[in-house]
Amino acid sequence: MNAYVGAEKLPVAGDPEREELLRVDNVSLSFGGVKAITDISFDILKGEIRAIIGPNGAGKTSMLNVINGFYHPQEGTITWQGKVRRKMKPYEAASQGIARTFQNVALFKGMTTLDNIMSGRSLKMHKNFFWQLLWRGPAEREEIEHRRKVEDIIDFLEIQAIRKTPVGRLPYGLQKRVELGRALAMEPDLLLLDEPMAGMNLEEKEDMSRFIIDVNQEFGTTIALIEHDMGVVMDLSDRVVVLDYGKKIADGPPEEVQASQAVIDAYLGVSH
Amino acid sequence: MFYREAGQFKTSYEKDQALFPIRQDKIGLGVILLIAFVVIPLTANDFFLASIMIPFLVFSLAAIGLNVLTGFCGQLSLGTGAFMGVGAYAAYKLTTIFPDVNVILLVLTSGIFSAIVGAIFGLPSLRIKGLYLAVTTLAAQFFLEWCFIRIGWLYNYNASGAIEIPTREMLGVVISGAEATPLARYFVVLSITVVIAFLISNVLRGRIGRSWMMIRDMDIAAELMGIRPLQTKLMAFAVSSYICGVAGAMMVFFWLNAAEPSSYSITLSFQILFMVILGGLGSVGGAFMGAAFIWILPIVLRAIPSMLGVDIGAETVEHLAFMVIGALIIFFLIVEPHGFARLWQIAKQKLRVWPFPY
Amino acid sequence: MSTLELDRTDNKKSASAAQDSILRVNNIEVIYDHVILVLKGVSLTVPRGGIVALLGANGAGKTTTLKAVSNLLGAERGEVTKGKILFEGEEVQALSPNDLVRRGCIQVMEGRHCFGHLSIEENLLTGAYTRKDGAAAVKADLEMVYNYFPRLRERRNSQAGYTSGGEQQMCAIGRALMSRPKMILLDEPSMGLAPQLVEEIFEIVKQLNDNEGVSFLLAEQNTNVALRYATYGYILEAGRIVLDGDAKALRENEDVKEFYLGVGGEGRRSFKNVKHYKRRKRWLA
Amino acid sequence: QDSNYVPLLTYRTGPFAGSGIFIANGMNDYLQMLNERDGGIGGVPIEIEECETSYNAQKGVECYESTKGKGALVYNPYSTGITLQLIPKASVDKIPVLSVGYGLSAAAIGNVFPWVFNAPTTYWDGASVVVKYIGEQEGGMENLQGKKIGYIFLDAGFGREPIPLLEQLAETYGFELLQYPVPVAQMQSQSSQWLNVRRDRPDYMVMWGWGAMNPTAIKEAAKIRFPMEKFIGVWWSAGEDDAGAAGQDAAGYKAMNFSGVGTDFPAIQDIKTYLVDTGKTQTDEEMLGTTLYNRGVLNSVIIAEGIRTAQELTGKKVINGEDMRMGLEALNLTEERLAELGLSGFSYPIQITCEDHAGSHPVFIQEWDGERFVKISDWIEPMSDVVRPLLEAAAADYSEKNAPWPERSEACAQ
Amino acid sequence: MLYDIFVDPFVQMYQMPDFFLQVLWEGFVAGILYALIALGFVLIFKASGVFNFAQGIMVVFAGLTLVGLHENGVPAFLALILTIGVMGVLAYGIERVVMRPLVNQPDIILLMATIGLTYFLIGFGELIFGGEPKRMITEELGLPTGSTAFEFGERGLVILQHIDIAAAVIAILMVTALGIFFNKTRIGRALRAVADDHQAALSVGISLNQIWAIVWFAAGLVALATGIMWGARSDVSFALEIIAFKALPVLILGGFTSIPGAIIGGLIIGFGEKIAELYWGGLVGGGIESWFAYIIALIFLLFRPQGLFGEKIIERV
Ligand SMILES: Nc1ncnc2c1ncn2[C@@H]1O[C@H](COP(=O)(O)OP(=O)(O)OP(=O)(O)O)[C@@H](O)[C@H]1O
Ligand SMILES: Nc1ncnc2c1ncn2[C@@H]1O[C@H](COP(=O)(O)OP(=O)(O)OP(=O)(O)O)[C@@H](O)[C@H]1O
Ligand SMILES: [Mg+2]
Ligand SMILES: [Mg+2]
Repeated sequence: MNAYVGAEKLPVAGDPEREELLRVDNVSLSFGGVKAITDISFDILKGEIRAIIGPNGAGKTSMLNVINGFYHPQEGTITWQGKVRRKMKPYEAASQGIARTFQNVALFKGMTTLDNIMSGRSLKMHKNFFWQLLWRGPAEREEIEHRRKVEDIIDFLEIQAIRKTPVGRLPYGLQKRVELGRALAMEPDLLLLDEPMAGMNLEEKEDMSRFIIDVNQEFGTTIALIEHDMGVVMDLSDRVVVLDYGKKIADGPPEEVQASQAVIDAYLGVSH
Repeated sequence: MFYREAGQFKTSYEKDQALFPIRQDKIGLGVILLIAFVVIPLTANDFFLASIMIPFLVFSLAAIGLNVLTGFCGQLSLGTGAFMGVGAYAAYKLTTIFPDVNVILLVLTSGIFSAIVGAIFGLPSLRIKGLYLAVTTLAAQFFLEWCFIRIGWLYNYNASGAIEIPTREMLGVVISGAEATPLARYFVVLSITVVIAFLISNVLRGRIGRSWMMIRDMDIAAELMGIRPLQTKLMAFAVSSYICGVAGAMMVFFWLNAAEPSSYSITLSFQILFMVILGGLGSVGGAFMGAAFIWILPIVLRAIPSMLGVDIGAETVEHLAFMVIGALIIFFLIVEPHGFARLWQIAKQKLRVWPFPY
Repeated sequence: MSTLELDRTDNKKSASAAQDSILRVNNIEVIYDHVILVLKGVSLTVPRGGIVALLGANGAGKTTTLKAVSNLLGAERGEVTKGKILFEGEEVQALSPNDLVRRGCIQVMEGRHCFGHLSIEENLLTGAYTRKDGAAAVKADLEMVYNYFPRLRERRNSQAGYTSGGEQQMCAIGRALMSRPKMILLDEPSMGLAPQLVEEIFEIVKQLNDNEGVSFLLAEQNTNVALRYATYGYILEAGRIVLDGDAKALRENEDVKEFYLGVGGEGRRSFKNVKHYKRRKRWLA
Repeated sequence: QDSNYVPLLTYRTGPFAGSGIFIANGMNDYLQMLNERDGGIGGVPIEIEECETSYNAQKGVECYESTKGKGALVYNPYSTGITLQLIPKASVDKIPVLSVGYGLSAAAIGNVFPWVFNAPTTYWDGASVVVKYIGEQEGGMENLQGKKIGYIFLDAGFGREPIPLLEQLAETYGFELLQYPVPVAQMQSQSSQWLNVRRDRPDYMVMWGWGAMNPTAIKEAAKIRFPMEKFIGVWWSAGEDDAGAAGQDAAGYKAMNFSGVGTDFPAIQDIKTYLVDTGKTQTDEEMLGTTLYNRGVLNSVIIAEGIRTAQELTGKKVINGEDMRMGLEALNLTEERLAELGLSGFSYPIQITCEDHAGSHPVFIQEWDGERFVKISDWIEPMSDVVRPLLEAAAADYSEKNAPWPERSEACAQ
Repeated sequence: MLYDIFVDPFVQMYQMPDFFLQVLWEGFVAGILYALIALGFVLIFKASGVFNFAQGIMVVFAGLTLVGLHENGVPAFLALILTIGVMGVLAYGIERVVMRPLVNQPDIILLMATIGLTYFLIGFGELIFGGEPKRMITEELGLPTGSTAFEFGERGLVILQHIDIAAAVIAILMVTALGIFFNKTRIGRALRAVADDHQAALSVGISLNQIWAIVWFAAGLVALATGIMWGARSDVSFALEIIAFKALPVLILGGFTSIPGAIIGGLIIGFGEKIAELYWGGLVGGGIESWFAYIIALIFLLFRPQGLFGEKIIERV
């Protein structure tokens, strides 16, 4: 399993030159009696791909929900771009530059692929209701300007053919891809990906990996990635946090994590 | 063979984003407008204009209004009738306060009042969702109906409790009141409906329309993408109520001539909801199809027995009409839950691949 | 159908074993919404006691095939317009989904589909809805499922809607096991599961297959594992079966290696190094 | 082609069907009987067409629009709501609206409402009769001083119509008027209203109810043990089914009426012979002679006599709406004429004039004895001296609010 | 003004305790009757996620069938049994023609279908039974009709109608029975599963057809009981259908899925609206009953969006 070819890593981990984008300090979250997250701290540096892994129900998705304001932790703080963040509404996270995809695809089912991705640009469009009524003129110009950007994303993700298809009818894998497109359209600083490759076959995972790497390298987008395919995690990520039962059991570069006995016991199982 | 889109390439995003990007559709729309503005006025009799076309257009507009809220923003409302009533009563009050102002202007202004009322009743939508919200919109329905009865000021303390429409002219033609000819009223209603339908289609294909659909399809995801749910929903309530309000005002000014609170009852709300759903949620064209079906079908059904020369009582016809309408509603829902608009699309798709089955 | 020598012989073999097939899908065609043609003549056979894998890219029609078998297409406005599906010699299209479950054919649907408002335990118990063999037997099976998935035992009283994706996936699989089926249609069982659990699931499949003779038809993206446990495989592309054969033979097949297993000439490729987007080679283009 | 066309707007469905069916049958049967027996009126058959409105204003207008083009002579909307819609249209389309004992009270002023007729009497007249009757019971109008009269009404145009008059009378005679509105949606659950009645302990209750409201109210009154003999309904709350729902408990309940009860009239017997016995009608025998059925008959009598008068005045056999209006305006249904029609005593003589479109106004009181209604009073004249000026003021107010209201083309002759 | 709102009503309650008791009783009875209609809604919603708009008309239909049969000479009890049969046939028909083809469709479509069904039943019912109101055969069915008056003090009087007491008893029995049936049996769990996800329920072998037929039949029985009780108070006529709207606030208050919720919601609404109408309604011209219930429900909902006992709406990504 360690026969990866060309898995050289950029030496980012702990690189002091990299700025810290987000830091989670001693966060705990529980629902009634269920402790989803217990006292977790880690950071995400600008420009890195940070993987979050762990067994099922470890609290990974909950962690993303905490980061973008959907859940409010009972304890702990979140520092975003150097500022400690107060309790906030989910829509504020979006305007601060956090975008995400969802574990259970959360596309807008009644809309076409194009509209779904356009919807990612909502925050960037400003023409008011009266311009929209008229359409001709500023509203149309704005729409076209953003449409261009969206078409770039569509080209990038190679989903031209399904541009006008309502997403509800797309197969699962393509839906995941559209969802990525929608998040990309937000031009986020931090992109949270929750199992982007679940339900894909190898070839599709390869495509998806490529997209993720490109986004990271070309646009410099920081990425937090949850994924169960260890191959992907090992190859793509710069650093990995491992959660188990809501607690952090390891944090570090992929090789290190992979070698950790705690991780093997809790997550990878014997065969890895 | 008849319906070929192939070969029509869209060379710019403008063209691709046009309301009717395909040539056949453009021609179709032109033909429909030609029929509406020229052919019908030239050929139709008063009954057709006054009892079929005018109500049909009024209902279409109301259905568009409700469609904005329910079809596009996903907030099910059963209070449409009352919001239409607010428009009607507001327009009536405005005509008594400003007797010299053009009624069309007043009708268009009256929508603002129902927009405000609609937005107020939209407030709970932040917390209450789905069918629960639908039932709470009934609160609006019954409360407003009660206001129309209890607040005498709204109907100028008429002993009858009803509002009656004064005669008003525009450009020397009487357009409201009993003396207005059906033709004049038809033109007014048609113009308002077409203009509003056009404007709202613009909104629906742009940023705002999209934000409504986002809320409809998955409100949590929409919120996580930066849509402010309350603001967006309230806007949908306001815009929808505006359109409904205008439709309600047109209903009394250019169709019924007089209205009682019961004209804006829950029955009306349901009627409009039917139109929206059978026409197709989230489709402006569907609103017209739905309105045509729900308004015209019963009239046709009632006419059938006498046309066939069968002698059955008026009430038996009515009962049968009820049964047939109920059955047809179920039938169409089964055939295509997405309404006539989708049926129409499927038909087009079949035409496109014709003569192959798929 | 296929161009491979190997497969032809295999086809013959399976044809001779046809009498002992638990499921036969015969040249079916499926249309959604009256206009969208998705399956264009798919045939496959699951021998009694076999584990058959259905592989293919996104949108190839795997889920559609499984739903056709369990007769759930109606709820999606899809229909089988041609061909026949026989489960134990009975035509599926004439049976209702619950008849099928009663006869021992159950599906684990793609995308979990747990009952959100029911607790995990209640979810599992709904799986035993059709059973008539008494509360004790059901209870024993419940224990069995909890032993397979200890995580579920911990969350037994939580509403399924609030549990994590993987927990829901376990719940969906466990629910199907609760019906004591003769045949399970598994749609992407490994989706969203942690690596050691993926192995575990397939171990369970194998165990049930060995010990109780349960047959499996599984649609799975994780080709690697699927072909390791399956006895036979079909590859579906754009609604057609393009390749089929013994699992072992498929594992050796160069194309399969290249596109589904990711073990090209020089061993395991890194995801990082996929420099250019690869165009999927289609057998039928 | 040679026929006089009379559309009938009826409702045999909807929440008010319970009352509407009786009316519809009565109206239909008398006209049809004339066709069967006399071959119509003046030798020309009447073409009758029913249009179902379900008591719904929209459908009512639709019925109007769809029938007016066929040469309709007169409209009977049987709904105050629909009447109000038709009033402005009538003068434009030149078709009279006949609202027999309902609709807009002010329409009695023929000078302002040349196209609207509400013979034989108006709600305001009726309300004044109730007060007068109560006064008589109390031994003189002066004894009304300090009394409490409760008014329970259907909260719609119909029920609210008499309120201005009642308020005026309350002021004049010093009684207290307590109002109990019943919303349409609450017609069948009136317990709150009647609890309020129980608390307020009014001396008399007056009811303006219709449809399902009536039986419910009478039952509720019985339930709170309101003395039935002090409970008086308008003529639309005078149906046998209304009181019958409470059976013996309703004994003593009173209602106003202006049309005969029973089948002891030759014309009604003719309906039986020509229609009921031959199965040419939907009416079954028990319905004949009931209050509301007979009301429908009276309605048709007015229509028929209007047509006959018009034929005489114009010399035409087939008349139009304008002729019909002339006919109605000159209608004089004397006692002799009623006798000729086989309806002696069926109604008080009705004379409509140009100024007074409500004809002559007296009504009588009938009482439910537990099984049927019995007439217990003579014809009681309304307080025309109070009512008429109020009607005139209301008519003036109406025309002002609806300015420009079309003037009558030719002023009343007298 | 302030005195009228905040003091006077309570003074009145204190001064006329008998009347207050009577108001409470009327509120109780009204609540029970609303709850009966709501119960029918709950049954179907619980079992399919369908908001059955036709429940109101089913009440009328059941009542009319019963009375209609009796009018045609069928003895009361036989008529009752036949009516139960008719409701069974109706349930089967609805399952077959409406529900089965619409499996797995969005809520609103199913809601619409039940409104379509309402139209159909109105037309059908009127065609067969005619539109005129009919008297409920209360005595023939052996239901008590009289009333008991408790007189105390000089003018103190509280009157209890026997039929209302019967209604309360029947309602409570029915709720208990249904509660046990749906919560303690295997079917109960299956029902909740169906309401969550039609397709998944099919996939685990729950027979939607059978379940729906059972539930619609149960709702039909509830409708029959409701029809008898309402009919005894007023008449059986199509105007009764409007009353079904009164059940909706009860429903949202109690929660769409809770059988006890229907009863408790019904009582809250019943008491609330009677007290409000009688002690405060006069201040704004009366008739507030038509919307007051909705306002109560709305206020409750703002605090608990799923109603008092409804299942929590799951929000998770
Ligand atoms: N309800 C539906 N309506 C219309 N088209 C559909 C529907 N469901 C699936 N399709 C179409 O059918 C095709 C096959 O879909 P299916 O879900 O069977 O693929 P799959 O092989 O299971 O893919 P995946 O691996 O992504 O799950 C896809 O192209 C999809 O767009
Ligand atoms: N809103 C909630 N209410 C109650 N429990 C919750 C809620 N959200 C999460 N949990 C619980 O918290 C735990 C962590 O859930 P989470 O979804 O974060 O897991 P995960 O790490 O993403 O797992 P998976 O890999 O299976 O997706 C689970 O046991 C889940 O049941
Ligand atoms: Mg997760
Ligand atoms: Mg699939």
